[in-house]
Parts: sequence; structure tokens; C-alpha cells
Amino acid sequence: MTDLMTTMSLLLAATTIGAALMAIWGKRSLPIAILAAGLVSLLASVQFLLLAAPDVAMTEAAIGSGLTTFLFFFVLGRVRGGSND
Amino acid sequence: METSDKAESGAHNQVILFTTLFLFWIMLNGTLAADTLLIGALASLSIALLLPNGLSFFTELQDTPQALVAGVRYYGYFFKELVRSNIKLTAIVLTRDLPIQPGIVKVRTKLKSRMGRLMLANSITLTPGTLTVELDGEWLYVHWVTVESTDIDAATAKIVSGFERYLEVMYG
Amino acid sequence: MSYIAMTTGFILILIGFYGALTNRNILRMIIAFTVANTGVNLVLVAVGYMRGRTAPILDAAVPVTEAAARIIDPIPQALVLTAIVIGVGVTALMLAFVYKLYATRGSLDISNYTELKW
Amino acid sequence: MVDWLIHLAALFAGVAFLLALTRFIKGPSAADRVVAFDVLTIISITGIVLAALTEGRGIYLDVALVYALLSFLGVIVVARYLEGGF
Amino acid sequence: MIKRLVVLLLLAGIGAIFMSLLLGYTPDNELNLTARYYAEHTAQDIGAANIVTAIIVTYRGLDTLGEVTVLFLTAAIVGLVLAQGRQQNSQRSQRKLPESGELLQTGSLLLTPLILLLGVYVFVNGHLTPGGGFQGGAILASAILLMLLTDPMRHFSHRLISVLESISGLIFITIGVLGIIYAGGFLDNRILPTGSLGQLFSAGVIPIIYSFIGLKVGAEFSSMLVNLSETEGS
Amino acid sequence: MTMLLDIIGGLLLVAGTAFLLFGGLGLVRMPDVFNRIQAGTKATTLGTLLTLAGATCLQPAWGVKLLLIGLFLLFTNPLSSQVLARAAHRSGAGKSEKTSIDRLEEDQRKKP
Repeated sequence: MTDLMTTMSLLLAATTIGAALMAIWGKRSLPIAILAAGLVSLLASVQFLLLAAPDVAMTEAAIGSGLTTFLFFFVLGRVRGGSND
Repeated sequence: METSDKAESGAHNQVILFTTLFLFWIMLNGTLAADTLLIGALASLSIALLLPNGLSFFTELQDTPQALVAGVRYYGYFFKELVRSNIKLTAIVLTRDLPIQPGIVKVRTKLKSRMGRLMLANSITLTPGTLTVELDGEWLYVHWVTVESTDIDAATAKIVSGFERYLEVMYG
Repeated sequence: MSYIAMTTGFILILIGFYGALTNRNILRMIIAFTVANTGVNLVLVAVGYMRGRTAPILDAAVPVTEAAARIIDPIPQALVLTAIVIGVGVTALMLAFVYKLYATRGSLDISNYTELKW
Repeated sequence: MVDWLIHLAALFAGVAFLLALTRFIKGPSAADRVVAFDVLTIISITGIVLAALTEGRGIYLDVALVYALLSFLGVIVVARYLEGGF
Repeated sequence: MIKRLVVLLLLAGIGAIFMSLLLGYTPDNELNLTARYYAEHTAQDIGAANIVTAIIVTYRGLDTLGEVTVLFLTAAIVGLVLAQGRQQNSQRSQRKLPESGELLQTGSLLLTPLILLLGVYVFVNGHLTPGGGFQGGAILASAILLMLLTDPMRHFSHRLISVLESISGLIFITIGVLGIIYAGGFLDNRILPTGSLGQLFSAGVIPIIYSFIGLKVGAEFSSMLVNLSETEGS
Repeated sequence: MTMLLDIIGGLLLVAGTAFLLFGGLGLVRMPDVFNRIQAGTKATTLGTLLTLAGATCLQPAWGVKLLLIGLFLLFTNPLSSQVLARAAHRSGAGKSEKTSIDRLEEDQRKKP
């Protein structure tokens, strides 16, 4: 059974790195970068669960992926319309 | 007269909300131990008092036996349609040249209660090829993957009336 | 599995640093910081993982008597929990300052803020 | 037998995950990416349920509830942002 | 271009350090001494099923106190920074915002109580299931966020939020001091009986402390969100 | 008996994830935002519900919590899709060329 978990972990690792590259690559628009950062947190949270840390997974999902993304979008809604990037 | 009526219905709503929240709490905890029930009652009560106009699934539900029967039959119909919609979607996706002809049509609903309208919109979203885009007064704007008819009445008969039949009895 | 998670964490830290150092937009720099933050958390949790063991919560699946032989190290988890909460606090603070900077100067480009440059 | 079925389910979920990720990377507009984000979150719920089954720990399911909440709120935040609602 | 080269060189250096860390890492097969102590003694001493919670609230309760303080300061500074801008143009221009639509309004009325109750569940059961005050507080703040999204012009009472926050903080400290008087030391959880493992009323005072931490954290995150949403769009 | 239940549970798991797979395929193949939302919502709702039902068959003790997750998803998933579809329409998301009719746009143009 552990090989199933290891495979899931590998898949998550690869996609996490891809999403992180998407988040910092400067050519995409800001909402997309923020969404990609949220996706990094989300995937890391599943990774935490597979590492047998459900407490941390829940915190990362509720705070890291949830609240942080929402705060970013709030601020982005405030500052848009000025410099386009 | 009218204000006392409103206050009464507000209190009634709060009782219903409290009951729903308490039920939700019991399901969350999965035990019937006395301490769990005590804390749950306390929490549900404070939330129900804090949000006087909160809705619950049972708010505005008619308390007639017909409503119960309609509810059961509604869920039967709903799950049948849900499975049918997924099979249809699978068929579309697996066909090579995507046989779709999307469009947004306008349909009419008779429902007045808020919960009934929400349930109607949700049901339409989950049934074959349709997605509610906007709910405005008595008009529903529905995105349809394969537009079969652009006429308002014909589209209403095809999309809405199946669910409306039951929801009208349930929520009025 | 801890190796996989640890490598991912290190790579995330590097990606985050790169983004924070090369982007000129302040919001993008903050995004890169959150990515690096996630990477650090991932490394720390991976240190506590042990193969074939389970979460440090005692219930029917893990009785008290077997606890020491069945659970993984709970201390990194407790630390990371703290780190995540502080992380969102720091992010909120940075975002509030970004809003303030934008309200006074109308720009998000770091190269327009040269007062402290020397 | 059951183990084999769980593995098959995990394989399907993994492929679905990759497909949704393709849409996340490609998807021309922000709305497309939000749909993909939503689908990815919900596939993660399936992943959590599968992990709980293989580990035999029912307590992992609490995390799945938080994920359901997260998928809902995330979509609504971005939708309101796209409308210019705050 | 020079700058990018310097950055890449720096990252290569950090990467080399990480690489050596990774190569030198050998996973343990046994718990180390501290972890073993926690694993063996938590059940009798603290009575909490979730060992992470036991560490956070009791063994390292002072850390948590500091953490809550940091969070409080953050929320206060965010409020201060954002309030300055509001005073300058005090006449609040009524921005034209699109309505959120009937569906979202009904759905928000339906789901907000449920989300609040989920938050309460998460922090009340912090010693039994994964979760606890911080996660529960974040979920409470999510419910506030849903209300804000449904009606951006909705007014939240700042005073109510700050009163809730201060009272929760005070009770947290008071319980900690009571621990010095009635039990072994500051934030000792054995003021109340530890009870039997797995019950809701067990682990002494941990559920009470975590509930107030949850309320406090929820109030802090909510005040951040409300302050941000009350600023002017530019 | 439990053997039978286990196999039913496993088959439900596979069926649920298969629907997720087709939903993902639809997400990739569909031409515009609205069709993608349709594929995403329907497939993920039924797929997750079937997966939860399968897990219930395998571990009956978890049934209540799984039911709760299912109910929560059943309400939130279509709701968020509708809000997103509305926002996408308002922000002028591109529609596929096959789109034959758009009553909502016509009506909004009529209004001042």
C-alpha cells in the first residue's frame, strides 16, 4: 500500500514544482500568479496529509491556501486599474 | 399586525435554524454523548441568535404530508437526472467532433420562495447539459450545451417543469 | 517519501527566492515569498516523517500502549503549525503596506521607490 | 481484489488530476483556471478519501470537509473579483 | 543582466547547501528522546488524543501565547495602516458595485451558519481530531468573508470584533494564571480533571483554551478582512 | 457478506473516479468557459458522491461524516459554478463560435 502513497507523493511533487514555476514566472497576469500560488499551497497541503500530518494539512488548507489567497485578491481588487502589471 | 407576524416568523425561522444546526452538529461529531450534545446546543443557539435571518434547508418547507412525498420523489428524480447528465456528458466528450451547439436561453419559473428557487437553480445546474447563469425575477437564464429550442415556453417545459412540479409542493 | 517531500521543499524555496529577487512588481515578490514559505514548511514536516508510521493522534487505530512505536515525530508538526499562522500574519502585513504604498504613490514597481536606495 | 480496485481508482483520479492541471496551465482566461482549480480541489478530496482508506484513519476526513469549504470559497472570491465586486 | 547573474550565483550557492543537507540526511527509525517522551506521557499527563495539540497548548503553551500576541499585533498594525488612509478622505464615496445576485445571497444565508458551526466543531474538538484554535478561527473568518463577498457594503461592528478579541485573550491569560495557583504552573491544563481519553470533556482545560484561541484568531483574521474591505478602491 | 460489500465499494470507487476522469477530459476538450464549467461541475459532483458512497461501503463506521461531505458538496458545488458562470458572462468571457443564441446578452443590451 505504501507504494500507492509514494506514487501519489511523486505526482504531487512534480505538479507542485510546476505550479510554483507558474506562480513566479513574470509574464502571466497577476490573478493567475496568485491562483498558481494558491495551487502550490493546496498541493503542499495534500502532501502534508500523505506525510501523516493532518493537523498541518488542515492549517495549510484553511490558512495558507484559503485566507492568503483571499487577502491577495482583496488587495488586488484595490490596486488594479493603475500600473497594469 | 404585520410587524408581529414578521417577528413571529423570525422566531420560527430561528427555531428551524437551531434545529438544523443541531442536527448538523450531531452528524459532524457522530456521537450522542451528553457533553457533545450540550456544547452543540450552546453553539447552535448562539449562532441562531447571532444570525436571525439565516436560512436552513428546512426553512420555508411546507409541513404537509404531500410535501414529504414530493421531497422523496424529488430526490429520486434528481439522482436519476444527475446520472443521466453524466452519461450524456461522457458521450459528448468521447465523441470525436464534439456534438455541441451551446447557447443561453431564457426560461420562466413560478417559484416564489427563496429556498425553492435556489434548489431549482442547483438542480438545473446538475441536470443534462444545462447551467444556470443568472436568476432575475421570474426569469432564469440557462446555458444549454445542445440548444433544442429557443422558444421560452418550450424551453421551460424541457428544462424547468420536471423539478418545478416537486419543488412547488415542497416549498410553495 | 520524506526524500521526495524534502526535495520538493528545497526546490520551492529556490524558486521562491529567484522570484523574489528578480521580479520588480511588489505583489509578485510577495507571491514568491509565500511560495518559499510553503517550501520551508514542507521541508520541516518531511524531517519528522518516518516510513510506515501514522499520524500522532491516538484513537481506535492507534492505542495508547503502542503509541511510541506507531506514530511519527509530532514536534515538527507543532512548529510548522505555528509557522503557517505567523506566515499569513506576515503576508497580511506586507499586503497592507502594498496597499498603502499604492494609495500614496500609485505604483507597484519596486524601482519607483528609491528613497532608501544608496 | 479491493486493494486492486483502490489502485485502479487512484490511477483514474491521478489521470483526471493531470487533465485538470493541463487546463490550469493552458486555460486562456482566469475563469478557465478557476474552474480547473475547483476541479483540482475536489479531486484532492477524492485523494484524501483514498489516503484515509489505505491508512485506515477516519480522522483524515475532517480535512476533506475543510477542502470542500475551500473549493467553494475560492471560486466565489475569484468570481466576485472578476465581476469587480469588491 | 549582471543582477540576474548575481542572483543565479547566489541561488546556486544556496542550492549547494541544500544539496549537502539532503545528502547528509538519514531518516530516523526510532523516535528521538523528546518525541518519545511526548508519545508515552501525553495520554496520562495531559489526556489529549491529539499529541500535536497537547504540545501546542500545554507543553509549549508559552510559544502559543507569543504566537497569538504576534497575530494580535499584526491585526492591530494592519488596522492602523489602513485606517490612516481612511481619515484623509473621510467622505466615503459610494462606489458603484455590481450586485451579488439572488443566488449568492440565498446561498450565503444558507451556508454561513453551517460554516460557523464547522469552525466551532474544529476548535472544540481540537484535542481529539486534527484541527484546533487556529484552523477553527480561520474557518470562522471564512464565514465573515462570505458575508463580505455577498454584500460588500455591509457594515461590521469593529467594536464587537475587538471586544470579542480582547475578552478571549484575557480569558486565555486568566486560565494560564489559574494554572499557577491550582496546578503545576503557568498554562498547566490539570485545573480540571483530565477525564478519559477520547471524550469531549477531557484533557483538562485544553478544549476551553483552544476555544478561546479560536475565537481570538477568528476575530483577528476577521478584523484584517473587514479593514481591507473598507478601504477605498483606487 | 462483507466481501460482497467490499467489492461493491471498490466498484463504486472506480466508477466515481472514472466520472472524474471524463470530467477532466471534458474540461480539456470543451471549447469555452461555460461548457467547461458544465463538464467540471456535473462530473465532479457525481464522481465525488460515488467515491464517498464507495468509501462508506468499505468503512461503514465513517458513513455519517462521508454523508456530510457529500451533502456539503451537493449544495456548494453547483452554487459556486453558477456564481462563476455569472461572473464570466459579466466580464465578457469569450464564447465558442458554435454558440447559437445568447438571450442574456440581448436582454442586458436592452436595459440602459
